[in-house]
Amino acid sequence: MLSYVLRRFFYMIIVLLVVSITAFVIIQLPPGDFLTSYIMKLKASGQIVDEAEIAALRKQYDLDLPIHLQYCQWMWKMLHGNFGKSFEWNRPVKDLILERLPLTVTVSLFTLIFTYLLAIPIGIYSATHQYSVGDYAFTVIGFIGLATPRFLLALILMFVSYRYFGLSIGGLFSPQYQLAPWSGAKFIDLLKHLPIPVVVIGMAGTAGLIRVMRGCLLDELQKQYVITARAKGVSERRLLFKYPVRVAINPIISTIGWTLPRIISGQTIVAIVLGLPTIGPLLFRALVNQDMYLAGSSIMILTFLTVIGTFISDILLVWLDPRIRYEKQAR
Amino acid sequence: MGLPIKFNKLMGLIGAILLLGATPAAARYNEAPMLRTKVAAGKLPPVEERLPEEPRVIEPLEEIGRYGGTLNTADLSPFNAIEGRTLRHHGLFRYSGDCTEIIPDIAKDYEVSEDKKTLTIYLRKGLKWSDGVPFTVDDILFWWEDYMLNKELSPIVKKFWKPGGGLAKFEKVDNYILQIHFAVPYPVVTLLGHSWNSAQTKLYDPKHYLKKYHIKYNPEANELAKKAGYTRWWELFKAVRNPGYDLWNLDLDLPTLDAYVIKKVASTYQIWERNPYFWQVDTAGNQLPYIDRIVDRLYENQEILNMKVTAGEIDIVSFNLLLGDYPLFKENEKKGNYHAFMWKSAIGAAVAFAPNQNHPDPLLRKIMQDVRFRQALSLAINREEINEVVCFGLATPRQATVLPTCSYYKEEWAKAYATYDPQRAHELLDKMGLKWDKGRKYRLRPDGKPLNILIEYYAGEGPKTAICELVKEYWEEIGIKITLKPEDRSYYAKRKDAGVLDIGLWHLDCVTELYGYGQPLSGRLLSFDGGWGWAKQWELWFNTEGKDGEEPPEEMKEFYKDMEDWASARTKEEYTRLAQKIFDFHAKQLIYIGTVGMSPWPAVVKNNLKNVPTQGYWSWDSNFWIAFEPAQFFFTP
Amino acid sequence: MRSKLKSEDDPLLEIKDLRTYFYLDEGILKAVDGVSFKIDRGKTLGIVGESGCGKSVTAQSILRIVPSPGKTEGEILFHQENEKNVDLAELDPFGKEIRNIRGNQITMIFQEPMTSLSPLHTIGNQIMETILLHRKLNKTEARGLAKEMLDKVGIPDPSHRIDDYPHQLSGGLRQRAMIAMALSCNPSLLIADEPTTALDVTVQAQILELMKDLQKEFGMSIIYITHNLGVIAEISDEVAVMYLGKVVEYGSVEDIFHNPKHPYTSRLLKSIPRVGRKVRARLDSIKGTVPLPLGLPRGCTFYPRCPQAKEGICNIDAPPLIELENGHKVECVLYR
Amino acid sequence: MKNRQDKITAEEKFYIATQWQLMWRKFKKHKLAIFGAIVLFIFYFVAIFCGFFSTQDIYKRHTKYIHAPPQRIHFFDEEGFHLRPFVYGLKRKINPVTLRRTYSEDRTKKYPIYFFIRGDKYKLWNLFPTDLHLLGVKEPGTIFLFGTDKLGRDLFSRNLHAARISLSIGLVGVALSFILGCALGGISGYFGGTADMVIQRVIEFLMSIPTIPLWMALSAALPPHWPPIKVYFGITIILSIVGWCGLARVVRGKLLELRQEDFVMAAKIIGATDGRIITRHLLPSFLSYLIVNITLAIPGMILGETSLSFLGLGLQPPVVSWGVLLRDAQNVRTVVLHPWLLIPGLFVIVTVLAFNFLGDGLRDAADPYK
Repeated sequence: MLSYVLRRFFYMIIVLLVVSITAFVIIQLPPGDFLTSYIMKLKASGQIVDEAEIAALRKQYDLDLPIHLQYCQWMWKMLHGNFGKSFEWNRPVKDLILERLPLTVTVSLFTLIFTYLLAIPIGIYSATHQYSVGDYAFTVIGFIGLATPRFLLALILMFVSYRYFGLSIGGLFSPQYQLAPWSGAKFIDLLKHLPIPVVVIGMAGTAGLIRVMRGCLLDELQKQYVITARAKGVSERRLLFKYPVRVAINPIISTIGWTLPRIISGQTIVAIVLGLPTIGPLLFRALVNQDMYLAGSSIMILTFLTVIGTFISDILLVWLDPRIRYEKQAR
Repeated sequence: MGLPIKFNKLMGLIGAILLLGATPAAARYNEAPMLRTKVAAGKLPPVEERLPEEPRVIEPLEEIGRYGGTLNTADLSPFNAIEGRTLRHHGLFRYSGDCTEIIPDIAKDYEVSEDKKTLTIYLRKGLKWSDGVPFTVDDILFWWEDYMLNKELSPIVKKFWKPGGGLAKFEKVDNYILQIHFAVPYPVVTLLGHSWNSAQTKLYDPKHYLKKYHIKYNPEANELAKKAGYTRWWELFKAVRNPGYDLWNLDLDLPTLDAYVIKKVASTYQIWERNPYFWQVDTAGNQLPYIDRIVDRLYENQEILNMKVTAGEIDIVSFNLLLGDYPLFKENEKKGNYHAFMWKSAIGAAVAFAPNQNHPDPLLRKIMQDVRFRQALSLAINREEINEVVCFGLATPRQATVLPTCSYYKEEWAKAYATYDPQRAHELLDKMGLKWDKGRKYRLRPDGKPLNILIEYYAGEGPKTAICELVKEYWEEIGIKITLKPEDRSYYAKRKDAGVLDIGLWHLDCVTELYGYGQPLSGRLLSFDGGWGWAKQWELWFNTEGKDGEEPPEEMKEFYKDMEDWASARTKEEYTRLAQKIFDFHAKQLIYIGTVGMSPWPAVVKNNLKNVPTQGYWSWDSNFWIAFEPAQFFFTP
Repeated sequence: MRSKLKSEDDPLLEIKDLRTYFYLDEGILKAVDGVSFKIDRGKTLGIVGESGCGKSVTAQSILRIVPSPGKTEGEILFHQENEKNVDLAELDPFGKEIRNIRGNQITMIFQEPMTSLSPLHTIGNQIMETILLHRKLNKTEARGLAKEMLDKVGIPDPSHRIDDYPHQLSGGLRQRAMIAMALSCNPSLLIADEPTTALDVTVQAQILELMKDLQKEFGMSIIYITHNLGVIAEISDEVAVMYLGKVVEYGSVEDIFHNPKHPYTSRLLKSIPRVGRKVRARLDSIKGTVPLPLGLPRGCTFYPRCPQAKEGICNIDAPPLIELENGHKVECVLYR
Repeated sequence: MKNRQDKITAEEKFYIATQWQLMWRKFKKHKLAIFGAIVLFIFYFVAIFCGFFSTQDIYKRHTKYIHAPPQRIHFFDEEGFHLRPFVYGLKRKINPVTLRRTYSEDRTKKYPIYFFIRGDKYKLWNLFPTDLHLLGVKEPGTIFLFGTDKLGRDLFSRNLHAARISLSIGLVGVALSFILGCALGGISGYFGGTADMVIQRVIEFLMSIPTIPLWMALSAALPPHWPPIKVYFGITIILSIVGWCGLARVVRGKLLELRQEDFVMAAKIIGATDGRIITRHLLPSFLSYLIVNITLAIPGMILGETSLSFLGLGLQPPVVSWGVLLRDAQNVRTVVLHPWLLIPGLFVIVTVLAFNFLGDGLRDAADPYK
């Protein structure tokens, strides 16, 4: 087990490394760096920028190094908690991200919990009541959730909630709480604002997960060991939860690995529509503006979150499924 | 919260009476309750000591207000937080709403010498920074000598301060009188109304606060910078000093002369609180501002902002609204408990196009430099339709030029090539030899490639997208393939500065008499950039006196000379003659291609917010909210 | 043990006109259609037939674990020891009563030992579950019993193996564990549904031996379901030959093997590969495959494949059940 | 005797159904799947002949009718029933206070609807110039079945043309993903070892990156000067970059399962080449699974295109896709004042639903053990 965890951890590091390279390439991709345009601007306003000055500026932003060393420099600084400075905000990237990280994690976690809390029971119901009215209803609702573009759903739900429930639209707080320090009331206010983003972000994931759960469970229900258990005289309910649900939940847990990127990716769009103070919109803006350090760090942080999530789900899976546990041990 | 209104009024009355007597007395001025408690606690000196000897007296628009409340406003970009900025900022001078007058604000008065070579600025005695330190000519000299003339902090002194080739001289007469001398007659004061706009024209900095970051005053400034994570002293200095536009990133301790002081900066909002040393009072002697606090929220996008507006969560907003959304605001007026209305906007063109005369691609440059091409583009635009579709028919279809309110205005400028005539446009392009492709869909460049033009633009401030989409259709009808690419403001600025746009696109403001004149060689119409970046190489050539960039054709050199001369014009006749020569050239050359101008601009103000006018000019030229004296806005309970 | 006390003609289970139909949208699938037979205590009944003939459904019907949308009708009389007889067909398939019988008095083992055990639970856990369900023992005692059972079925080192997961055991051992589980509550009837089919031949023989030994020891009756006639010959006392949901021939193992009456049985017997026969001669002496018992034509179900079919008779009326000597029964017009 | 022989074979045919026949039978049972298939058939049919079905040119601006609501088709007027349906003229009013344009039916003007009418010119499949439209009204009447957009263009026609792009982008994208997924999943599953290791890591890596930034970065790399057709393929490729991963995993999993089976072993022993084993033996045995997965991957592509357009990174006008149309509709003003701009959203939802239903039906049908 330990060796497996270590190995998995090693993979995680590799994935993170590749991500960091990708992030670096992504932010380098659009032509020109900000310094070039800065110098252009200086020159245009009548300044004869001498070469020493340019060199100093280049050095200051590590732009004088060859590209691979720039990357190393970036990584090295990041490992030391220095994420650079955002050009647009003129603030340290770390501050900007830290300010939004807690809510990002909160929204993602709530979405994840919502997704699983809803999907697993419905999946079980649908599988055990295959082709019943309820199964069809959930299927159709789930499919509609899967089929609706998230931004559309967000917009409509936001409007509906505003018009019919009087909730302050957009954002995660009512105006009177936005500026207030944390308190019980503020937390409750946050909880009131969470449902719409959580539903919108989680809708597609939930619908997908219901299908997976239903499918897996249907498969498992056909399996011989279920009949064995039934032939042993185990009651239906106990049988359901002890065997097929247990087995069917395994792939579900391993899907955290792809549910999480979905959530975080979906969060970007939804957060822009709903005006959530999360990392998503920050990243979007940064990418549009080529605010390279902010963009790169945001991608890194978001991917880091997903990779960590995947790592945890992998460990969980091994812990839950003896077959994999032994297989991994044997290897 | 505040005092009962009656008491307030009474105090105002007393103040007014005492003001007549003009003798400093204990009860001359009234102050906000939140400050009074501080005074009582000994944390602040009394209001009389905080105010200058002669505070600026503001006559409230409707009535004497009452203290208290939080003003919620909204912005969309940290780079461009204009709504919040113009609600609290003050400069030495400002313009009247219609930009015909210069009004001293922080400064008490000014005087231009007979020969127009000397400007004298009088400051208010006893006016203090927000930390209580007096504001004197030294602060201006600090800005000039230690910031503007410091090679590291500002590597360049714009030609702006070098009219006729000689550097301006700043002379301290006494602590409150400053004289600026120029080599040639120079109307510099006409541009000081916009002092907040740029680092070049800010004119003052808090010397007592900033000097510890300056190597001249603190030999250890470099060490200080290193401690703060910078490598050199000037980096830290620049970061601490309010750079003028980047108000989202403020040193919380930086003293200011504005109505409000920054209290908190987050990535989604800023909180500002009243400046206890603010130097304005109302006619009743109440120290302004009335409102305690400004909260400027940063919303992720236009739609969220619109919803917040209709939900009545924003007290005041205008800059960030779009004309097309006006029906939405109007229909939700009751529910949101606000009123929506329209300003007159002093805009020459809601969207103006400037084909890049220095395009990096030589083939495209040749096409763009052909005046027939620009004429064809202009003739192909159906301005009536744009007006109808985008502006509810409320704007004026016109060419991109100055407003009719200018004394030198000629109607023909607005009419030049501004009528919809696609047939003539076709003929002009045919004459240029731009052939059609096989399917007669698009025209081809001389090298046989399709004539593709990318229009990059910033989508904010006005209905740019809607107009662009229509113009795209018009231009494709005459066979020019157009790709639209909306960009963020700062990114657009980068592209523009690099001089790589095919066709620059901006709204045409700065076309009022005073402001239009106030920006010689750097403003909208009177520069080789102006937001369009239409001739960056020529601009470079002029700015470096021929050392860099490309040499412009003779007519451009003459144009440049005219602009320089206009700036130094001494007589009214000379002023008018040169202005007309310049804009005749504009109209003939079609450097800028206009669409519709003088379009209305929507605003939304909560019903309980008083003293906010519902008509007037809304424009960059008159500093948006600044022209309406936001310090005298107040909330009724 | 108890079987030895019983007389020869002492039925444990009597099945009369058992019908298990699946009500599908395409029609009624008659998986078991009017099957009758009985099992005596301590005896072994072999049920033989091609796949899809309804053998397994018959077994499932007895335990009432037919998957939906199957419905069971008819009579399944179970003669409980010292208690009154119960008709299993009338019980609620999810009820307590039938659950008390399952795994306790009637148990079942299956073809695929890999899939018939839950991969996520140790075999000990699964055996103990049965014990704890049906016997009043605490966990420690149940674990002791489970170990004992594992030992009895010949699993080496049971005190370690008990904590193994199924995938850690070989196929043979897994099937032994299944048997241990099935016998842990000392059942009176063990239904073995093709228990050796998935195992290789040597293991197959060991398991068969084991079952025979355990039958001697525990004295339970066995219903042994298989398509393998060789195994049937080895283990059964009586044999039922099934075809398309019907028992076409029933008799003692000697009668069936030496004196087959039904054309299907004869064909089936001929299809057993024997030494000396040409390899290329496929086991296709019965042409075609078993059709789905869905919307069957009138008459004998074997008619389309029967070499002795008589047109006008076989395809018109259902063949009668004809009783020959020694309880040997056959469903065919040939013996009318 | 011969007669009897024939009869047997006929009966045998009935009983001994092939796997495909069994699937078809199961599929027919799935009502939603049938519904989905019918809907998709109609959509694709209309999309293929969108020029014919639309009522007018999609770029024609009616500036007098900006944001006009859908016009209703009438059969009754004050005189009673008419066999030929008609629409009333539109009367525009601008509210002087709110500046909102409102439209009402002008009962004095009646425009009968004609079928197979000659109208705006278009080229069928970009090849055959014609001007035949399924229905329309005669000048100066207008018919806006789905209303008009901000430039007064007919949304009904625009939606139909958008369908062509949106529906095809899914197919093209899936074709790409299919090729990639099968090739890489096949290699991964069949050969195992290092190849499997590498491919699995790549998949893991691609799946661990949140897609939006990836798409954004990649589409930022698309040169803005590209002609629409190139952008179209660029977007498809971007969508497939993530799309193939899922398919590759399915292929790999299935292959791993099948690799163990006897017939593969047998083929190997006979000495069949790897390629032959994969294409002749393995692929056919899970073709049904692939079809199901492809069906379920298409809607993802359609939604992807919509999302990219929402971010302004997808297709650009003048190309019309549902995503492009929705970009005009993604604001509060629309939800409140011009809800008909959301119709493309409805099309997206229905299409994706139909694909999902179809895929679900196919999945159920493909699994012979259920």
